Amino acid sequence: MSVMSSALFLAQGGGPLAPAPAPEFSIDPPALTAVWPVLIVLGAACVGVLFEAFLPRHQRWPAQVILSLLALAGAGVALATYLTDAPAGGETAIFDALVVDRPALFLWGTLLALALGSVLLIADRSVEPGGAFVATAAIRPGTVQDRAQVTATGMQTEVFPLTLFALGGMMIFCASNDLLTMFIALEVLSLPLYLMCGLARRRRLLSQEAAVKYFLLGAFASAFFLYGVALLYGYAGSVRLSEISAATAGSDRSDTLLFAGMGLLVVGLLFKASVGPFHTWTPDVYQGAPTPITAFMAACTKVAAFGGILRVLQVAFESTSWEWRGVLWGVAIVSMVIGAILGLTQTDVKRMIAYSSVAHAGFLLIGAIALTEKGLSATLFYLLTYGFTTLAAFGVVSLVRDGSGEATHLSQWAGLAKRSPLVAGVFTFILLALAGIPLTSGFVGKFVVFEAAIDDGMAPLVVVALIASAVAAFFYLRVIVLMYFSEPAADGPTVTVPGAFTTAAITLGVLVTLLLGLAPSFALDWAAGGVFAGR
Amino acid sequence: MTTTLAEGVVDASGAASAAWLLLALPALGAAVLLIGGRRTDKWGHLLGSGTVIAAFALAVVTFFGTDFAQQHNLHLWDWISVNQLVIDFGLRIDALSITFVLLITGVGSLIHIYSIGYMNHELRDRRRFFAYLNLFVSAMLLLVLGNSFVTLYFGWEGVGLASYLLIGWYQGKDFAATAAKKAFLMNRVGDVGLALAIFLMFKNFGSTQYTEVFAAVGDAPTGLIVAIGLLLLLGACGKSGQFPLQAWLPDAMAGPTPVSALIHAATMVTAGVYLIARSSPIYSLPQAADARLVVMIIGAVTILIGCVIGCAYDDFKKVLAYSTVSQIGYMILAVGLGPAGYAFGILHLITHGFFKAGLFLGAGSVMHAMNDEGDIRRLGGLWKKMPITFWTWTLGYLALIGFPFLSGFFSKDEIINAALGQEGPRGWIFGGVALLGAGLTAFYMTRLLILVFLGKARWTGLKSADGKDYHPHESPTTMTVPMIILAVGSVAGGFILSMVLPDFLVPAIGEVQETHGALSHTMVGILAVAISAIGAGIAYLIFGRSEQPVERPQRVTFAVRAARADLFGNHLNEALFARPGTWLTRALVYVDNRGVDGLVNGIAAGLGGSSGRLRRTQTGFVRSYALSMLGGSILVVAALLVVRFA
Amino acid sequence: MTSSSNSWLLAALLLLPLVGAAVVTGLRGNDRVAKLTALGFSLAEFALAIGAWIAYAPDGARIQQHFSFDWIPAFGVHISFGVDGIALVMIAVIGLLVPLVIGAGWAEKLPEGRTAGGFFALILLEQALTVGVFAATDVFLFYVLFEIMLIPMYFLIGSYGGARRQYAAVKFFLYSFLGGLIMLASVIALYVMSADELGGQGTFDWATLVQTVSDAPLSTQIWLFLGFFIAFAIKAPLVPLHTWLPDATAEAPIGVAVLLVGILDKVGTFGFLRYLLPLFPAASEALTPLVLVLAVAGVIYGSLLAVGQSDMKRFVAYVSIAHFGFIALGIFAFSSQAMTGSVTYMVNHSIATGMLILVIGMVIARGGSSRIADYGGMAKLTPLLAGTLLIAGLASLSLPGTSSFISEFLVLVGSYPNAPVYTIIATVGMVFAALYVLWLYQRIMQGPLRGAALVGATGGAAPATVEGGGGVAVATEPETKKILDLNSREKWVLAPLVLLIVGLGLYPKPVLATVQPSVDATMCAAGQTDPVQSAERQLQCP
Amino acid sequence: MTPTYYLLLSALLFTIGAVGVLVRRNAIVVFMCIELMLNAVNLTLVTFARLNGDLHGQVMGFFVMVVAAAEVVVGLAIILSIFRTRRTASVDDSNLLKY
Repeated sequence: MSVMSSALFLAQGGGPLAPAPAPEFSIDPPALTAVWPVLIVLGAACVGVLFEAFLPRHQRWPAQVILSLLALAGAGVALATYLTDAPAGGETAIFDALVVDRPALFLWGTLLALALGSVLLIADRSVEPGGAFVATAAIRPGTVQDRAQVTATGMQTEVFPLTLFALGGMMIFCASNDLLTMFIALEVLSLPLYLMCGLARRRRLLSQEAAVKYFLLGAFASAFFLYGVALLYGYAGSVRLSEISAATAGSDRSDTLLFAGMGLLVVGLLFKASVGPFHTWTPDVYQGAPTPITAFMAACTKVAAFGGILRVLQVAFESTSWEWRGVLWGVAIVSMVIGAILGLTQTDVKRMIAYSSVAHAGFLLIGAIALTEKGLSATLFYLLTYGFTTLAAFGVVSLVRDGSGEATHLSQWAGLAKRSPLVAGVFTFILLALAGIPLTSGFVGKFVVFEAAIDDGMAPLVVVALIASAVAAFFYLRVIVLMYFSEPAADGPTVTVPGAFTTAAITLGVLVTLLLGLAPSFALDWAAGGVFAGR
Repeated sequence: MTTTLAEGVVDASGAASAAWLLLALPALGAAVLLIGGRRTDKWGHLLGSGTVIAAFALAVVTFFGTDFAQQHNLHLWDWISVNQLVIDFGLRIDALSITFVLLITGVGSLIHIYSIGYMNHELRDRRRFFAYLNLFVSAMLLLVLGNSFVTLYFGWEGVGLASYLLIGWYQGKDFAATAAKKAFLMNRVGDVGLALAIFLMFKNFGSTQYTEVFAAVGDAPTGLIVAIGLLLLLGACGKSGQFPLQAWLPDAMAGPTPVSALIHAATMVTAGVYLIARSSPIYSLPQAADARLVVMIIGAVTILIGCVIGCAYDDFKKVLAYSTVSQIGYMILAVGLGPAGYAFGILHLITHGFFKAGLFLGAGSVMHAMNDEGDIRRLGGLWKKMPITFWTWTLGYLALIGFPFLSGFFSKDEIINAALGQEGPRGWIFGGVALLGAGLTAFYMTRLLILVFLGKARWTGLKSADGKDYHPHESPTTMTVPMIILAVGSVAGGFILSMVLPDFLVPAIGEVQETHGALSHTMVGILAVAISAIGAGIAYLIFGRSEQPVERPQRVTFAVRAARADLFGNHLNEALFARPGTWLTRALVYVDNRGVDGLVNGIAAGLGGSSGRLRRTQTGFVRSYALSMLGGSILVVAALLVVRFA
Repeated sequence: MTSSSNSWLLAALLLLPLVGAAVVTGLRGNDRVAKLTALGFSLAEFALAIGAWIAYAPDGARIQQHFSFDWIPAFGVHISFGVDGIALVMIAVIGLLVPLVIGAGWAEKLPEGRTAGGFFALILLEQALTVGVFAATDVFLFYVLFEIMLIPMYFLIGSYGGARRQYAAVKFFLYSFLGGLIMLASVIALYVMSADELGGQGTFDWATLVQTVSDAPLSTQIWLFLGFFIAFAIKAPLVPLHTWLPDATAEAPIGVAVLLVGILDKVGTFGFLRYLLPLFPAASEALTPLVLVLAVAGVIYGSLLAVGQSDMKRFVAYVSIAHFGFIALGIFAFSSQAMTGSVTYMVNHSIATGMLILVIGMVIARGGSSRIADYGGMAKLTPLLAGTLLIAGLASLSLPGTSSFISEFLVLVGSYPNAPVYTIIATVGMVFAALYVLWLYQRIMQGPLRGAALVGATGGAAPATVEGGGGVAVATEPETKKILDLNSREKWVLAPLVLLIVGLGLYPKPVLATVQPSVDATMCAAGQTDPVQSAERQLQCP
Repeated sequence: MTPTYYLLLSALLFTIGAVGVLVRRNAIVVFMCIELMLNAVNLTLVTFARLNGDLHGQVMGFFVMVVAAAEVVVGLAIILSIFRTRRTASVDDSNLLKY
């Protein structure tokens, strides 16, 4: 037993334990220009917590909104300023924990813009009086207080700093230079999300259930991720991505460590990216969470998770791609098929978009495993397009309401075009973009990803993806059919005229979707600005 | 781009260069009448007749003003031109075509005039009738005047259309509509043959113009020539109602009688004969011997079929129709004989055009007088009521059965003689069939004469289908004059034409090859007349001496029943094509809905079904989600390790 | 931005219907004004199309009136339009049909809550997109328009169609979309190959692609060919990928059915000519038997099913399927005659079948039913309508003297030398064509007056009088519904079509001369020569 | 005494934790199982640190502990809110969201 397991883990070198050398310990003044955007976001989050502590209740909402928007704008400005003279090959920052290279900057920019849209949705108080969030999270659902809070105007304004914390975690996540940072970032982005999922003003049972499920499964996945990190540490002697990469070229440890570690690590990442078969939480959580949070999760978490996947695969594991690529082919196929097929019979708009996101995760994974510059830039571009489209989609979903809140059951959407042609038109456009119809960003995104994949010799996978797209197109069409070709139900939902915030968020999403469909060149150029440092 | 002309073909000049007017006049008439609509009701019939008469006049002028020792080519415009394929819209004016032109416009004029009277109780629609007739004349002229197989095909289908429109004239009646459709369809079957022949010509000779094809066929292989010959024959069978495509022609009698006279007796149905005569450079080739034999067989079989069925029918026009079938059989037999028979085929075609048109017009006159009654058992004794009709009809009858020195005598006689002149047993077989046919023809025609015009008037006391009494009367002048003219032609035409026509046609279809059978020409003549006399005599013995019942006798021999049932031809068509076709169509509709589309919908349903089942795996239990994650992780890790270490 | 002479014409052709669509959308409030505006725009578009035809020099460059500017430089994508003879005649046909469709849809009863403005705006939008599809000279742009043009059509069927419109619209969309996506794989692969070939930056420019990728190895070509072929075969449609068409045609409003069958479907066969043959010459030749089998199967299968249909609109769909078999046969028989025949077939089919659908629409407008069994003996009431139905039918069965004859004859005569067996089978299809046309005509127009659509409920199909011995029991006289013959608007819609059917049947040269140089060029690009040719009358390669 | 035993032990602990997540109904226990998994990883990390002869693994262990603590805070809050609503902490009772 011992011999065998020893062979299993330490095949190439089970020598006596070496004494640990004294680590070098010196602190250089950290180079912070590159990471100002992250610092601004996290700093603002901390300030937001202080606001909660010290501001009177009625001032919190305006203060938090202004703070969040300022933080995002400031981070954007910092990012833009840094971009003008950023080194082409990227640089590391904060004791080499972060690496700020072109893909990271692109992802940050994407995250900030998507977060801006999400914050606008979160801040909206016109669609649901008082906002989509519970007045006091501690109130038990179904009680008198709960019924009272439904009509109250106050909301749990901690949502704003939580959002900023999650955003900061996401930014760190996709710029991590080592796996430990990545793990910490993963938790920083996840923990606020767990909480925010449970904060819906209406249907609180569902909301809390979503939170519990997301939390338990997220923690479960974190454990896998972490175990993967540990095994890789054992394999490479380091958790730095570049050193793992170097170790794959010539480590004396067993490859079992490498592949088991990698597998567990990737599972953790795929979970966050809601790639099938690790997607099971997605529909439940998307459906249960408050819609602005769902938008935030669907857009930003996807970006961050794929940012991490791209970095890990391209930087750490490129040289072993022959061994793992086939496995991820399979995962991509499973994800596309699950997303496309299960989406067909969904009756809830949010669940349907959740399955759509599972299918899209499969498409993204195709780009991510094309380990070329094209694959990288294509996946980055796809993330940009998908984020904005899905943001707008959930924005629109939040508008269609009846007496008990959002009317997310598809049957309630029948004949919507008659009640509100504009909303139906916008949603149709978004659905067409999700389906990948030309002249929308969704098409260009698919096109560049598939182009990269074919260029990298993955034509069969692309064909599967195309067929899955066709199948998935059915459930988008089904909604269009309902909205346009069906007679409206007598007691159907009304479409709320949104206030400035939601309007701005939806407009942002739709405009970007249209712009990237018509004239994608500039964004394609940004996405192709450079490769990961350390490749 | 024009096509090159062969030897003996010159560009048309003089009167021949105006030949396009021949087509254009009736076409214009048709166009004016169809587009003008009700506005032309008052004078439509006059315009319709006028254009055809003008065309006839022009044909006469052309006939006398042109040197028919040569063939004249009139290029009108480039029709279809794609690289190697160059098809003129052009006419060929030569002895053969001008002969047909004279027949078509001549008989056509008479029948137009006749129709003015015949259609006078359908004033509202009369101009449309004339439009269709004009359309027919125009198409028929294109058929015979076209200078390529494609222009011929144009006219060929054009007359098919006119025939369809006119057979289906009484479109409120289902049987008329069905008969029209049947005619068009069976013609189309023949047209497929013609079309395929054209494709073969283009493939092998690079052209479809007569001049180029005929210049190139000389050294073509036997297989090719036989194939072309048989395919052309298929076309001819369709148009001319030859076996096995004869069934449509009797049904076509559903149309008004002038139509039957013009289209289904005198002109259109003889187009098959024209086609084979026109293609004589192909059929005359030694390689084409087998094809000619098949032509002869078809002709001979058709003669017998037509005669046998003709003996059993009680419908005036249908008897005449089967008579037409069998007479065209003679013509086909004649042209199948090759150079020995082309000219006699044409000769019989012309004389037949006269007397059969006359017979039909007579039939029309009778039916016009008898409330459209066509059942000969309900007629009888009409000779007193309609003397002109009776006498003109009788002259036509005599001409048809080959009464000495009337037109049928000359033409049919020549065919029988040429058939007997074939080598060996062929001569006896085909000659014998032709002789037998002559006897049968005399039999059924005599039966017709007796039942319709002679004997007792069986119609007194009966009522017609629309519940009226019969008041037979002689027809108006517009109807009798054409009948008289045609009767004169039937009497005199044969003698004159047999003198001049064969020589006249030489530049177009070549010298007549003399044949010398076992019997001398005179002997053949006597024999034929004798057999006809026997046939007529038998008919008199059976029908002339006893009273015929008004109701059709049902207790008859199998032979009669078979003949009444078209020798089961329709049953055969029904069993072989119509019913299996219906089944096939129904089966295919089922297959398309349930099979092909079912597969498509099945895939969709399958996806939907699997979706419905798979979503049940999303149980809502967090622990089962965790299980699926764990399972997925184990699979991923295991797969990675397997790939690495396997 | 580059352009050749007269490119403004093409640009105007593309933009005018778009502007029209926008204007008409704005005028939705007033149906009458919207209709007139739409008609005006469509007529102007037609005039422009005629102008473009006049400006086109058949013997000039392959692609004329060309203009191009960058769209997505990263992928070498251009917005690049130009016409050759084939595209030009199709654009002209679109220009012809749209005013007629608008005229025919003038009195269309739209579903409740839909405006004529919206309807016509969508039609104009569809027109702009289809013009773009035919004129695109960039493969990416072609693909984009190929997919985009589904969307207005989807709404036209889904919003304005019959009872099962939802099903039909979704089926139409998914079928075409699936085909398009499969084509996308090939489009991308073309780009990747061109990038390899050209060293780095690939291209989507059609002409450049033809030069760079057409010598790819056969196995590669076959895969790429299939990608394009499936998309085009669905669009065309070839059996067995046809089942969307009967549903779509049956459910679409009449005018939309005309556009669907007359124009949209032609994109498939146009794609055969423009993309399959020049880009994949070796695969085209290798897979010819496959295509020919499908083509001929389509001819026979479509014809037989047309015979078996009980619904007029589905009938037209199956007729079209048979006709598309002929077109495909002509294209893949590889002779300039057959190919020219196929191109003219595309034109003439649009005219003839377009007319057939319009006339059937007029029948349905009167009887209120598309079931054939609801009619009978209608010619008695509406002789002119019957006449036009017959003319349209005769054109569908390719009677000589109609324009369709020219094309069908060319297809068959040209296909025979290379594909005799297929041609013979297809020629037999001529008989079936006669059967389905005449039988339809007989059932609707001929025989005694009958059918629920024409005769009132009192008498029904029962005979008017029942003879019973001496006493005649008179059943209630069946009340013939008030059914009028063609009105002047309908005459104006049909007259140009009749004129063209006969005119082009007698003098097809304008069309033949326009398309033939482009066909010759396609033959040459496909590496084919005519099977029948002589020194002085042969295919001229540029 | 080789590090292999530590690794096997940690793998065993991790597995026990994972199985616990699958089989236990009480949310708190499920959560504790996840904590067990994290701590199993910690053991692995420390073992490898020992094996590699550096401190990285041990430092990482501290990080993990901190993170786990944070997770506990959030997790217990969520579970508590559920418990207050439903009077039960059984995860199987939370299945309104499904299919």
